Amino acid sequence: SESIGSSDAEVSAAWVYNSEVGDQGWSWAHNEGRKAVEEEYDWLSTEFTEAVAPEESQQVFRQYADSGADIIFGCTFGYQDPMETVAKEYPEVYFEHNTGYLTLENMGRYMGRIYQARYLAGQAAGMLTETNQLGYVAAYPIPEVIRGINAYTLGAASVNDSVTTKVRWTNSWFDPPAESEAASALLDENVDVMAQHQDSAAALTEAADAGIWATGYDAPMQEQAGDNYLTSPIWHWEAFYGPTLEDVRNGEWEADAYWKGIESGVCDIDDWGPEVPQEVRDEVGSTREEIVDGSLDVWAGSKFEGESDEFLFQEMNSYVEGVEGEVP
Amino acid sequence: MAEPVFLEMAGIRKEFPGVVANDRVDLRVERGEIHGLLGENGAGKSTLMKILYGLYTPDEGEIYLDGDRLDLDSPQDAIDAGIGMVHQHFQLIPRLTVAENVVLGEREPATPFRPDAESPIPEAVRSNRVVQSVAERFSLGLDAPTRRIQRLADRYGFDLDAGAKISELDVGQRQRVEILKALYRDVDLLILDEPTAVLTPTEAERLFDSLDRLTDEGLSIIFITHKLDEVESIVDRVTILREGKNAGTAVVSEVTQADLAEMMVGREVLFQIEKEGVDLGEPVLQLQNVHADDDRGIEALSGVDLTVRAGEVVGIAGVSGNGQNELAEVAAGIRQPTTGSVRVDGTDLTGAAPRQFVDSGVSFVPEDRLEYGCAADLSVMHNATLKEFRDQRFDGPLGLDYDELEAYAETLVEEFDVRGVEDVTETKAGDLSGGNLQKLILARELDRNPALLVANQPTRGVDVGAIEFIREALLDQRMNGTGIVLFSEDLDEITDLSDRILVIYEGEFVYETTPEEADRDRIGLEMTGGGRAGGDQRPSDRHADVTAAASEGER
Amino acid sequence: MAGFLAGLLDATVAAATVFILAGLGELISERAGVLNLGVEGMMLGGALGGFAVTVVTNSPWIGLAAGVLVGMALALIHAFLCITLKANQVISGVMLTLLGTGLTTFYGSDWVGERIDGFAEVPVPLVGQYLVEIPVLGEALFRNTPTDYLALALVPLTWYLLNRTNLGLELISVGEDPEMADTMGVSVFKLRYLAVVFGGGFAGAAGAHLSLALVGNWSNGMTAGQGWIAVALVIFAQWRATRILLGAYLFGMLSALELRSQGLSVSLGPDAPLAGVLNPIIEFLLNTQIMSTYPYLATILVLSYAVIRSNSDRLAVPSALLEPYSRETD
Amino acid sequence: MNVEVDLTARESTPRWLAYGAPVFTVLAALAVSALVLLVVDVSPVDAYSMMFYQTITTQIGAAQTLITTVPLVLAGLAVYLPLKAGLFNIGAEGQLVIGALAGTWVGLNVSLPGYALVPLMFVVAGLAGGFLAAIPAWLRARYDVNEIITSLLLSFVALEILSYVVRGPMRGSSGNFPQTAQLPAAARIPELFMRVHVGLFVALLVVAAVSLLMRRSRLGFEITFMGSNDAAAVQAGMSRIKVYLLVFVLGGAFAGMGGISEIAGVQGRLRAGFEPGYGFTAIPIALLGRNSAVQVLLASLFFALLFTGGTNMEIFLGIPAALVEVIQALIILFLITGEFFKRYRIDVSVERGSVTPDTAGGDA
Ligand SMILES: Nc1ncnc2c1ncn2[C@@H]1O[C@H](COP(=O)(O)OP(=O)(O)OP(=O)(O)O)[C@@H](O)[C@H]1O
Ligand SMILES: Nc1ncnc2c1ncn2[C@@H]1O[C@H](COP(=O)(O)OP(=O)(O)OP(=O)(O)O)[C@@H](O)[C@H]1O
Ligand SMILES: [Mg+2]
Ligand SMILES: [Mg+2]
Repeated sequence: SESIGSSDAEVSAAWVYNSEVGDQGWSWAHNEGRKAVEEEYDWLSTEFTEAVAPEESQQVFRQYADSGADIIFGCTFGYQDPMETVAKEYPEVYFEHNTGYLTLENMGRYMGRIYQARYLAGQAAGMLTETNQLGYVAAYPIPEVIRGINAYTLGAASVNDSVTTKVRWTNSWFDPPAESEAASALLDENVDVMAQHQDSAAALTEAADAGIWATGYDAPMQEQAGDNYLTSPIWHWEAFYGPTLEDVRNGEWEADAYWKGIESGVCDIDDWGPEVPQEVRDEVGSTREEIVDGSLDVWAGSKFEGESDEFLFQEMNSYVEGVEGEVP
Repeated sequence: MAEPVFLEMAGIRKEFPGVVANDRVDLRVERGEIHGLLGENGAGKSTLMKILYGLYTPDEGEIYLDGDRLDLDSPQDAIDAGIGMVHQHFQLIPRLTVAENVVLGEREPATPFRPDAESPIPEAVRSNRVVQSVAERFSLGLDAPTRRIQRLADRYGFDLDAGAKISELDVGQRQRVEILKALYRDVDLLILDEPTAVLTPTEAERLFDSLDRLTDEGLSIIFITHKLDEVESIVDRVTILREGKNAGTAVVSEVTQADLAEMMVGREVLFQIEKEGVDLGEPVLQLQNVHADDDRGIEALSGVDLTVRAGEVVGIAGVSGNGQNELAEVAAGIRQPTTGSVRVDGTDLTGAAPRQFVDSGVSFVPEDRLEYGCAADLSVMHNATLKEFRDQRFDGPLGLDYDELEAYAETLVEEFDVRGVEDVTETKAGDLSGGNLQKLILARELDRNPALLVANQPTRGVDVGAIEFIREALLDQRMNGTGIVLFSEDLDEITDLSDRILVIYEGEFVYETTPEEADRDRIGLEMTGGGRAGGDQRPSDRHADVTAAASEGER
Repeated sequence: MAGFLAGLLDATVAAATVFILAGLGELISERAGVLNLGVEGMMLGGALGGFAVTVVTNSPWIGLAAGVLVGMALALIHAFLCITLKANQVISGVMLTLLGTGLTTFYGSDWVGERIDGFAEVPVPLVGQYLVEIPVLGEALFRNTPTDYLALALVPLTWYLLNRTNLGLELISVGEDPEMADTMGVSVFKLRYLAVVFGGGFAGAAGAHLSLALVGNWSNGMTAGQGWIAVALVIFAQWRATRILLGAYLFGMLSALELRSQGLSVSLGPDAPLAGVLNPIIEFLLNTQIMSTYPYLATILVLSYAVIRSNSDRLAVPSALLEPYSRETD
Repeated sequence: MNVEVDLTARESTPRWLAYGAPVFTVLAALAVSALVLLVVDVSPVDAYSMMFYQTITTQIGAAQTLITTVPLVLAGLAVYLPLKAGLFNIGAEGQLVIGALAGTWVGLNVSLPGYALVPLMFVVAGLAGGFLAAIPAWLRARYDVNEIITSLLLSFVALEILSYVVRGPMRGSSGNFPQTAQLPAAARIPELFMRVHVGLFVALLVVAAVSLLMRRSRLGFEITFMGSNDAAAVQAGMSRIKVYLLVFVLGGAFAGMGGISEIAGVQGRLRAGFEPGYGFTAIPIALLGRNSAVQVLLASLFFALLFTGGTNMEIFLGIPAALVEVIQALIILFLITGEFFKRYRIDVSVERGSVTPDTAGGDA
């Protein structure tokens, strides 16, 4: 790491995750991204620590910064303050914080517009639903999750104007029994496509077991849903990590607010489930092209049309038309 | 060789850390007799019986029943050998019914599985060992046992409902359940450890009737008691334990109660205490018409009037369990009387917190040193200063001056000759021997020069040298003007130390005398309720002049 | 509304099973005088053990058995520490939870994302398929997973064991007064071991139900605090098997309501008297987090009420709970 | 032939055993954990050297250990003090959280200069923790309701309340996230050195105060006596209600202060899911250090090292967090068996057949 900026520079990068990487959720997706870049670049060495609660993350950031990491990625919102603290202590080390809203000289932030993938999944759901009732098992009523619900509903509405999204909040990123229970509550309300936004596949499994279409999140979850798998909005964080690390190596890294979408490859929808009809694949596929080439803005025509990125990112706090109820 | 005795315990020795509870004790019990077991508290009676019941393993000695050597590893072995025991403290589960308490451990299967019952299950299946053992564990038959319990109860005149919960029964009934537990197991030998301690005389009479019937049927009974009149009326032969040793066996009809008392409590007095006269001062304790309940909520004091003056020692004599503890606790302020008033040093302290008694100069030497008297796992210093640590002289720069406390504890240890204390801050109170612990407690209670000292069995379990010391200390304190209430089961102690003697029986004073006039036989008789005609009659006027009541009873 | 009710009841039955199983296990252990605060850890052990074995054998029944065994093995640690070594039951239990969480997280990461055919909901044999049609109650009562039925069956069985067998009588006596039990020839140690270990088996079964029937996959820490509710439940039930059932349904319904009440808007109309004052209160009381406190608060209230009424007969707290026993060594 | 294991209660614990037991048990636990480490292919020598030696000998590790010690020792005292009076407070976690909550509220809503605001936050946090702790204490002292259960259950209630408050009434910060606003500078606890904040000072002060209370005050005398034998204490004029309430309320207050010192000294704001577990670790800390407040401090340092070193093992040796948790649990489980070996002597003897010579018949 001595010779950053030169062509033979070695880069050492560290990742800090809030949960075990084996969980097939958020941390899993980041770790896949880490593995991909580790594989790709021979000048890169990577390290990670999992299951780090925000309360103890300062120690971890500090230890990495102190032991010579060039860049540290903190992969959960709760790390924002601890990372800010440590970033100020180590101005020569680069920090990247995931999902936050804060930037410093040496601390950037990054997120993906996965709501675009949600829109696509919603479109598929809108085409497939027969009851016109879509279920959505959500974690916390925060902008990130609400964006997903809204985009999903707009996607569905784009092909089906009588569709309603019903949301259940588990108030936890991770509580499998509650997620199952939330899914089954939605099943009782006659939904026939299920979406979820948590770190476990419990809601997906519950829905697939009940024989309705299910979408997962974060990771390809075809295995857990079998024939009832629709698709999942998934992450390809290497699309962010790769260029960022190259910037670091080239001495061109700058703290910025990365918020790109499907066009950058950082997020997308997963491969279709085996039973998804061709017409759905085609229709959603062409919508995807429109998003990629920029001709379609997910929010166009909705109450959020024309809102700033800042608003979309951290202030969105209400539903679009088509979502039942109100944000709690 | 003659026919072997029914039960023989030979050379039984049992040592607990620090105590030899049984020291080569021999005990022989004939078939069909009621054999009394007498001895002071701590003499080793219960220990000997717990060994016989398989609860304790003896260090030495053997047990023979009907000539066969018994090897008792657990109560189950004793039960199998035909031995039953009724413990000093009830061993009953209040939440369960009589029948459940009785059959516990017997594994009575449900009726269809009983060999003797009508049952749809074929005999071959029923008698199968596997079936039997499953049925014994996974079913519970209470019908047949209940009938049997009811039959037993009726036969011995017990008024009991086998389906009732223990918590609904009174003390006498619970006692009978304890006996039923043994009878149900077809015992040949029944141990009763102080069964009458909690019974009213009427209840005791009924128990005795039942016991007679049992012995008529060939049962042997070992009967532990402190009440000599009971020994006289129902026991055939009696063995006396003293300090863990067998002090002799006697045929009851050949000895008098006085002889027995002599054998049991009549420890030779080694020295005559010089008691000087003092002028009595103002009353330091005045109890008026005090009634109080015991821990179970049963009335233990039934109207007690007591006045103690400064410089006066009032000795309370009585057989344990007649309200002494409750009286001592009321006087010391840790038990609230249900009615009546308590004045200390002229101040009405009825219903006051214990703290006010302490502050008013009341000192207390409780009967159970370990339970109430000290904190066994704290240092001698903590225990020595328990009553005085609030005193201003221990004010230090940062609150309590522990150096001063330590110095004070050391003087107490020195002055009262408490042995076995290496370092007052290191040695734990619980590590002291009984006598030294008692000296420590006494030191703590006396050194503060109290207005009133309530001393409950201050010399129990204390060696002879220490007894002398303690008695002298009490008399010294009397010279300092402290009023003393002295409870003791040792009559010599009472007569040697007291200015006035009161005999308590069933929560009332029944006799008052002075050491000069005291007739020991008379006191002994009054203590066991023998001073009254009929034994179980209570004076109709509970607050009558005690002397009158007593002399009336003398007829 | 009928649909809402039917769903609520069905969900209640499903959620209650965890509480029933873990609660009965804790009940058995406590009635023998041993408090086991390691329920959460034993449940996690049961959930992972059950899941892993199901993945391997493809049989949820063998998985269930494995879950039970894992729960028992963990409970054995507690039994050894608390009964033989007379260690503090509170700390041992809390640490057992920590140990169970750590071990299952460590060994569990290999099993995340595996898929099984766990226990599916099946109608009650013979009549079930018709009775399921009964409005509101049908689904809740007559179409459930085998573990739901098992839990239901275990309630009367446990009741029977405790109240109508010699073993139960001895077990209760050991929790009430070990000294007395000992004098009656009952082996205190053996029974306490039995009770703690079997109690652990129940907790293991509760965990296995979670991973095999309720959720259908394994994730680290998936019990999410339900073990603690089971501990509370035993107190709530005042140490009685039948009330465990009642309490489990109550707590189960509360947890089902937490999610299902989101679909309802419970509030007074704007014209109703005091709507301005009452609506925020209603909203507060129906808040998910606030609702999560109800089982705990209810338990504290019930416990206090029973103790204050001080009817020790009514309050069946085993008299010797938390007390180690030794015959003459003490 | 049969092997007989004979347990005898010791009359007194030899001194070497009293002091040696914790050391031996920790060593035994580490030996067992070594097996666990071998499972993940980590040399136990490396692991323990990282966990202990390399953690305290580096500045970051040493500082972090001190930082973690602060809430641990405060929570530890919250369990220690009731334990001294014979009571079990296993609700320190809840008291800590509720203290953090109340203190944060003050920090966000009261505008005062730092020298007044921070102390006020500590006081209010202490009051909140004390209040929560008073409930089980009062129920126990007044009605004999078991304090173990009630204090534990109230912890869970406190955690839910926190979760509610940071999403509802106290939600702050830019954006719509489940956390409070950042504490203003005046509400932050100043740093002493190396990010170790003044909270350490407060903790040491509390240790000193508790030490004085227990060693130098009459109340301490009463607490000690009540804890050893409450019947004797009452006999000597002490009040059970007073002592029970006092130890619980003080203990809860310490835990509450531990909570706010963590928020205002380290975290900077209160977030959903703030559930550091210090309150549960406090139970074994208090058990280990039950002889004095200073020992509680030492035990807290040991556990802080265990946590900091544990995290370092994760960072530098890649040992999974879960294993570190297992090792910690093992150490504590072994520690509680130490009591047994202190109290009982174990004799194992091997005997053949019957031991008693034949003396049939006796001398009758
Ligand atoms: N389990 C035990 N451990 C230690 N010492 C004991 C134990 N049981 C009894 N002792 C001691 O052994 C001695 C004899 O006690 P034991 O119970 O046999 O007396 P006792 O004659 O039944 O007295 P009491 O009339 O008070 O019932 C006493 O000094 C007692 O303190
Ligand atoms: N572990 C012990 N250490 C010292 N003394 C004890 C111990 N256990 C009991 N004692 C004392 O021994 C005496 C008798 O105690 P024990 O428990 O044997 O009851 P007991 O009165 O003999 O009852 P029971 O006749 O029902 O067996 C009491 O004075 C008691 O305080
Ligand atoms: Mg006795
Ligand atoms: Mg159902």
